[in-house]
Amino acid sequence: MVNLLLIFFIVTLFVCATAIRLKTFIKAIACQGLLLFGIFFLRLNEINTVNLVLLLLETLIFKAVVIPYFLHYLIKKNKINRESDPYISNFTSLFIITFIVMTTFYLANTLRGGVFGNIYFVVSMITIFTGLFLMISRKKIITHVMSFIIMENGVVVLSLTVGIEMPMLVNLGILLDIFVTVLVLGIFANKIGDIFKEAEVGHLERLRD
Amino acid sequence: MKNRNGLILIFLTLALGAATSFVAFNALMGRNFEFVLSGNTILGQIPIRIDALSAWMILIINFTFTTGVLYGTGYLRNYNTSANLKLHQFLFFVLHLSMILVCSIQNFIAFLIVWEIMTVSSFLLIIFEYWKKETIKAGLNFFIQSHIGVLFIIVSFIWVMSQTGLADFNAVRLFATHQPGAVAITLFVLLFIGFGFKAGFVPFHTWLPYAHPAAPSHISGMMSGVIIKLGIYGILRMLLLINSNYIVIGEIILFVSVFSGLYGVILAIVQHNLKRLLAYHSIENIGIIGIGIGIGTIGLGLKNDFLAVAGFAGGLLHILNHSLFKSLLFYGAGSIYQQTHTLEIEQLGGLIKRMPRTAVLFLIAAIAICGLPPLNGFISEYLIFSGLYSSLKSNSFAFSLFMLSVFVALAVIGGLAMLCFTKAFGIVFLGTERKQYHVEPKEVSRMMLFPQYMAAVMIISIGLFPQLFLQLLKNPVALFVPDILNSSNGIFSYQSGILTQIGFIGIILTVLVFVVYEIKTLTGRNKINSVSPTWGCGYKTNDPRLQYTASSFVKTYSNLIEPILSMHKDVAVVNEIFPGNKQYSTHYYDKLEFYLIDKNLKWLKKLLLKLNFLQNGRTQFYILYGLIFILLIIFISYGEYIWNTIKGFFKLF
Amino acid sequence: MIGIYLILSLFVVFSVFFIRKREVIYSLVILFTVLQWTLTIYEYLNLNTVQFYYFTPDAIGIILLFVLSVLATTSFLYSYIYLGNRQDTPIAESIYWSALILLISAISCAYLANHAAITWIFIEITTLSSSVLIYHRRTESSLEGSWKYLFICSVSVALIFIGILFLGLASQQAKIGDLFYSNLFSKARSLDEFWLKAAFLFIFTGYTAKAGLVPMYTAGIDAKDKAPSPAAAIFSSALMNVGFLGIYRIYSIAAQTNIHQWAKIVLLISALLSLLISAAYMLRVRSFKRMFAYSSVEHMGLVTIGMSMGGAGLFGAVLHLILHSFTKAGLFYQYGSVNRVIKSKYINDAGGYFEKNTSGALVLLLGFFIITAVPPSGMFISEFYIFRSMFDNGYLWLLIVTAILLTFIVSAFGAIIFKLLFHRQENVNIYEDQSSPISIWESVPQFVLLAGVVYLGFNPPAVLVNLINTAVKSFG
Amino acid sequence: MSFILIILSSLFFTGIINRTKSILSGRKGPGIFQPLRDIRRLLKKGSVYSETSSFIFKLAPAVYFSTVFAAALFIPFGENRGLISFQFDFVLFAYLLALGKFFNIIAALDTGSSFEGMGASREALYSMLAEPAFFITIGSLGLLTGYSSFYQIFSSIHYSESASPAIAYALGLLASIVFLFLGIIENSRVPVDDPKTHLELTMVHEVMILDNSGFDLGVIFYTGSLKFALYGGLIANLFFLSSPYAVINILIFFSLQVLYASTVGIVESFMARLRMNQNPQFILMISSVSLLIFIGVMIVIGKI
Repeated sequence: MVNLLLIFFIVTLFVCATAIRLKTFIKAIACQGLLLFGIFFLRLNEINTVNLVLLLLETLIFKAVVIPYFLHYLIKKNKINRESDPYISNFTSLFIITFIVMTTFYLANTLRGGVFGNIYFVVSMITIFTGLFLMISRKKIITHVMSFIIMENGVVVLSLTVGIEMPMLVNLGILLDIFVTVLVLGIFANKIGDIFKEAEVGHLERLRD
Repeated sequence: MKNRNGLILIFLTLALGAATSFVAFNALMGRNFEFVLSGNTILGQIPIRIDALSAWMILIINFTFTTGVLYGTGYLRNYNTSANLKLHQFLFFVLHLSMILVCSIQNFIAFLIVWEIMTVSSFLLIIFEYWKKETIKAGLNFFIQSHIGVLFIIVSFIWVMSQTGLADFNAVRLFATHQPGAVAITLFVLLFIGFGFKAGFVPFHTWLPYAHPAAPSHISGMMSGVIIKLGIYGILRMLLLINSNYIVIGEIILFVSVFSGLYGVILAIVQHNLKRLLAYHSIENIGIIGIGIGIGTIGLGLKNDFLAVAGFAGGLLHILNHSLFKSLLFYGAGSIYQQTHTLEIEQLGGLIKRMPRTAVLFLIAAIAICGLPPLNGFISEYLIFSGLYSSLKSNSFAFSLFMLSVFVALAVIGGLAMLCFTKAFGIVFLGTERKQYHVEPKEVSRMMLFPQYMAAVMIISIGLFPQLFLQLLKNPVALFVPDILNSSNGIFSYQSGILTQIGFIGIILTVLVFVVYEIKTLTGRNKINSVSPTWGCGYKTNDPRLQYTASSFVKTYSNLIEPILSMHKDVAVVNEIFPGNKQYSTHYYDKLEFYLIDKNLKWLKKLLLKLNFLQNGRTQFYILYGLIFILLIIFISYGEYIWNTIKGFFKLF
Repeated sequence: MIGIYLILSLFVVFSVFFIRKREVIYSLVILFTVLQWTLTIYEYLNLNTVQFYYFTPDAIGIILLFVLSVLATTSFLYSYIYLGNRQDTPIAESIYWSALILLISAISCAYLANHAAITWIFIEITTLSSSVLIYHRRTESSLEGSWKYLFICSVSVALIFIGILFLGLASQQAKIGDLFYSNLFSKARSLDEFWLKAAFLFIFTGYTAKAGLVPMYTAGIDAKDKAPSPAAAIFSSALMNVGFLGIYRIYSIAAQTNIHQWAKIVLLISALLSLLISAAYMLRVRSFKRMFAYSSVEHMGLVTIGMSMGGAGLFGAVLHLILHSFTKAGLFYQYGSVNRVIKSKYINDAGGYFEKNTSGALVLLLGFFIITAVPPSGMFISEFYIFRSMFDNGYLWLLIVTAILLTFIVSAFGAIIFKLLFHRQENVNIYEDQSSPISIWESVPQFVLLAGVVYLGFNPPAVLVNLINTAVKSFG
Repeated sequence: MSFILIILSSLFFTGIINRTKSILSGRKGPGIFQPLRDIRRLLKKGSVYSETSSFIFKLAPAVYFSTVFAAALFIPFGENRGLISFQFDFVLFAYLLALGKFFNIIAALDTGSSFEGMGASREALYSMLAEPAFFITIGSLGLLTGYSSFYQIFSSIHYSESASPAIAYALGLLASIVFLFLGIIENSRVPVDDPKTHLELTMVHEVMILDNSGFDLGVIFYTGSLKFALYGGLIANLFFLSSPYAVINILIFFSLQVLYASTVGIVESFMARLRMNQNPQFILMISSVSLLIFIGVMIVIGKI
């Protein structure tokens, strides 16, 4: 069951890679949030209330609802055109992501077992690298934010492999991280949207040597 | 206001000079001065030792600074930028202090510190006329090059420290004795390069010709007079400490010095700027000093005391002499600059009638620097010659040949120097004026003349009574050749006997000249002496432009040495029937500088500027760098492993 | 004490943010300064005592905290001057102040934290507050700068978090079960090498963003360029020290295990690249603040080399860190007044500062010599130590390369500084009309900082030496 | 002793040269003492000074004369030393002559004429080029004898007793040739320079003294011949026999001086002046000859 969810999770990554319209991107992110919730729910063998609350906050509220909505609002407000025009064509990026997935799985299998065998770990790695890759390959600021969120999701999954026995602190950290980064990133993206009309990174290349 | 500062500075300099000179003189008489500052954890103990060598240097420094401060106060009268002037005077004092400390401190780190303070202060003194672009450029050039030199020194000191764990200079001796010869030589070469940058040995000389013209004249005098000598001091000090493999080391020194001497004078002759010319002459004289030290060292190696004494005595004496006449020459150049606002030899002329005293002083210095009797330059060169000559009697042909070539080289240097200074003095001071001045040049103030007289008196007295000064050199030389102190060893008295005769001849010569001149005037009184224009070989209207110019004076010569120096000619070809105004200009560029520095610098810069794609303002790239770094490290650490797995991957099919 | 400090500083931050009366703000700032100093002294007095469960002030933490407190005080002073010379809205001012105070308190806590995750949280906070500071001017370019800084730092913070997770993994397998530096340090040998490597790699890469090393140094440059000079001073000193501290902690753990050599190589690669890049950009940089920023990169590179060498090198590195913080801060403060004399921030237009403001020019002159480690600069000593450690460890080639690069940097730096000071500028309209002429007193604190550098370099008080030595010893 | 002889011989040296030339060119030339008369007349005359020139110009001839005069004190006479003699005195000898030249040159520049500058530059360059030859020769002679002052060197040259007499004599001959040409160069005679030319552009020494007149000119003329005698003396010293009777040596001395002078005369009447740009090669050639001497000495004292 969990594995199924994880597979779905990876599928969402493919969706992000190929997403032409930002809406799809956002949808994929929201759906990732949902998947994360599910994964958490199934993974956690013992649930104490605090942990549950934290989980709900993290995954359902923030990742599945608030952030997607906020992004959506941003797009609407700044009239960002709907294409996520990448540097690298969607086909290529899809290919690259597939490559990432494959190699990670392969290395995970060939490298020593233990955690590498652990599918969570593999998925998280895939997600993180995909997030980084999307960041590098996309033009728009908003897409940067989105790919950052994807990367964060990867981190969350990773923390699943590690963080279960760890104290609350790690979760707290994740929460703070998401909250802070997303909020502030969003606000700044908004500002940028106000100041530079067409919110592309292309405009943000004045500071250089 | 301005004057008050000047007076304070003079007072301070004199006070410091007097105090240190007292100590130094005692040391020179053989009562060494030593006490140890209990430093701290960082520096370690700081021993302050003033032995005869330091004393000799300190006395020279004090004298030069005394003349320098007097001349400088007169020279800077016309500059009224108060803040700048105050800073200048302050730094002047700092420089004096730091130089004396350089001569006395014997702790590695502390030495480096005072050494660098000296560099910095002299650098700031050089850029006194900061509003000129080239001044700043020259200053930075000086600063950077001395920085590189210091890096060499630092490395060698670190080497010694990490081997012995001591911060005292004596650690070098310890190191040198406990290491194989090759190591000691390497260490010495490192130190030689490091100090050579300051001393201006070729090929570490390229900063001099820029820095000297840029600096105000009294500072140029200081630099050429004493600052570059501290490089020599460092080398001598290290020689004292690394007491092994003297022959090889000596040959190294000798080779470099001969090269510097010839190269310096060869390039000096073709310079058009008076101060630049003098700067190249400093290089030449450093070469001569080096020759002295080199043969001295070889003498130590050969256990040939006569050779050693002649070499070191000549070298050390030449340090003093050069500091005297070179500072005098620079002061003269400064006076010219102050009056005419140019240093281009081609534009000057006939100044002897406008500023006769300066002219005479300059002439004296010029004769001295050519090493002609009866002045001091000859004395030191004579000592070196005698050493060289006696070193000819070695028992290996190669060695004798080498020594003979050095011998000849020294002679040639003398000849070239003569060519150069006949040009410098003749064109600048003699003949008729080559251009109209806005302000009529006149003799400079007494304030500026007095120190020059001081230097001139010293020059003449060394020339006429050399034996006295040789006696002063007994203890410094004894540091290198200890057994000249015991009375049985007669080398020193022997040499001083010869010097007495030389001085005597000098006196005879002067008297003779005087007598002949008097006879002429006496007999000439009852004759008709008329004055008429110069014989132009039938060409009546004589025009200053008809005069022989500096470039034409050295034309034959520069044709001969064309291959050695790279001359840029801007020739205007006459191809019309009625040619208009034409320009023809030549300027010489230092070939070594071009090949050693400019070229390498260029490609190094190119290399570095290849990295400029990095900060391109694209956020994506910035993140990419991180990713690349991570992957790079992973690959470095697991490269082989990953490679195998990939191979395994392909084996599957 | 930490608890009180946190609460009080938060209180100050919020009240400054909401009460927008100048006098209130200033009094609160003074209060905070007192608080900061009391914290410093208190923590020094009980060294190595666990406080508030997560905080344990150790030697290096104390040293850096002291540096921070000094710089915080001066920065407040110059912020006062800086804001006094511009007409900002009260909102903007109060945001500035609160962000600055938040930054400083976050940094102090990050210094003292003994727990990987806690450090990480405070690092996160520093990112936020500094991005706010960068945006203070409200111009497009400042927005761009703060955006980039924020984004890059967030990514790198995420990387740090990944690293921390790996560390946690390792500590689980070693049955340590928590992320206290002290525990990890003591049980370092039992940690699993592979995970430790992974953790080190990610954490190091993440912290380079703060420490200003290759690979993530990029955003920091823009930040220092765009931030107001008093804030930039903090960025290029205390904030970089935070990054250094993070690296130092993880490296000190790694140094106990068999991966020491590997970690050393990683550090050396990064440091060498940093030196290379700073040298390359020094040759073509166009504005002063960016030049200062690149020189910070260079110095962090040197520090990293020293740290990786260990022993005397580490001593030199810590000393160098302190001295560099003071010097660079002084230069940035001085640049604040340069900005008031010369309109343009570009090097090509600059010149003639010596005539316009002599005392400031002297600060720059002295600062140049000190930052390039030419005596009478204390940094000469620290660099000497670092060089010597390189020599002792047999990295002669590294020493040579470093020397060459440093020479390039010195020459470039000198050319620029002397152009600013002395170059006769033809078009005089680049000069501001001196309505409020800069008084000499403004330069005095800078002189004090520089003098401090000289003093600390040549005759460091026993306290400092002992602290550094304990830090070096604890490193093992 | 030798000093007096040199003075004596200097009195008629130029005369002999001119006489030889006139004889060879079939003229009934002036008497040997004609130059002396000229000088005497000149000394009586008043002098004309250029208005551009300064006291340097007036001083120079005196210096020129006195340096050569002082240099003459160094020349030994066979077994008995010169008035002044000490170790390495030849260095001083060479530098004294250089001093004289120095003043000549600046005096020439003092007049501000283009021609004299030209001459000055040539003179300076040539004397510079000539210096190595002198030093190498003396150096190798010193090496041969193992002494280092004119007196000791010359008094201890005994070719017959040396290891290989043949080479030793050859050395003596070579040395004398070198000195001969040095003398020619120093006084700038043919082939380096032609004193009798009438085109200033081709002069070296003569053009330098264009503006000198009266007493100065006389002094300069006399110094010229004194210089010749000087070198003649040096050559003579190479060939003295160690005999109890000084008379023989005196005869040798004079005969050699005459020989020298007439050689110069012969050369002048049978050789054309070299082209200006060939002079440097010619002068350097002498240096290489002197290097031959050095090699020879090395062979004699058996180091090769």
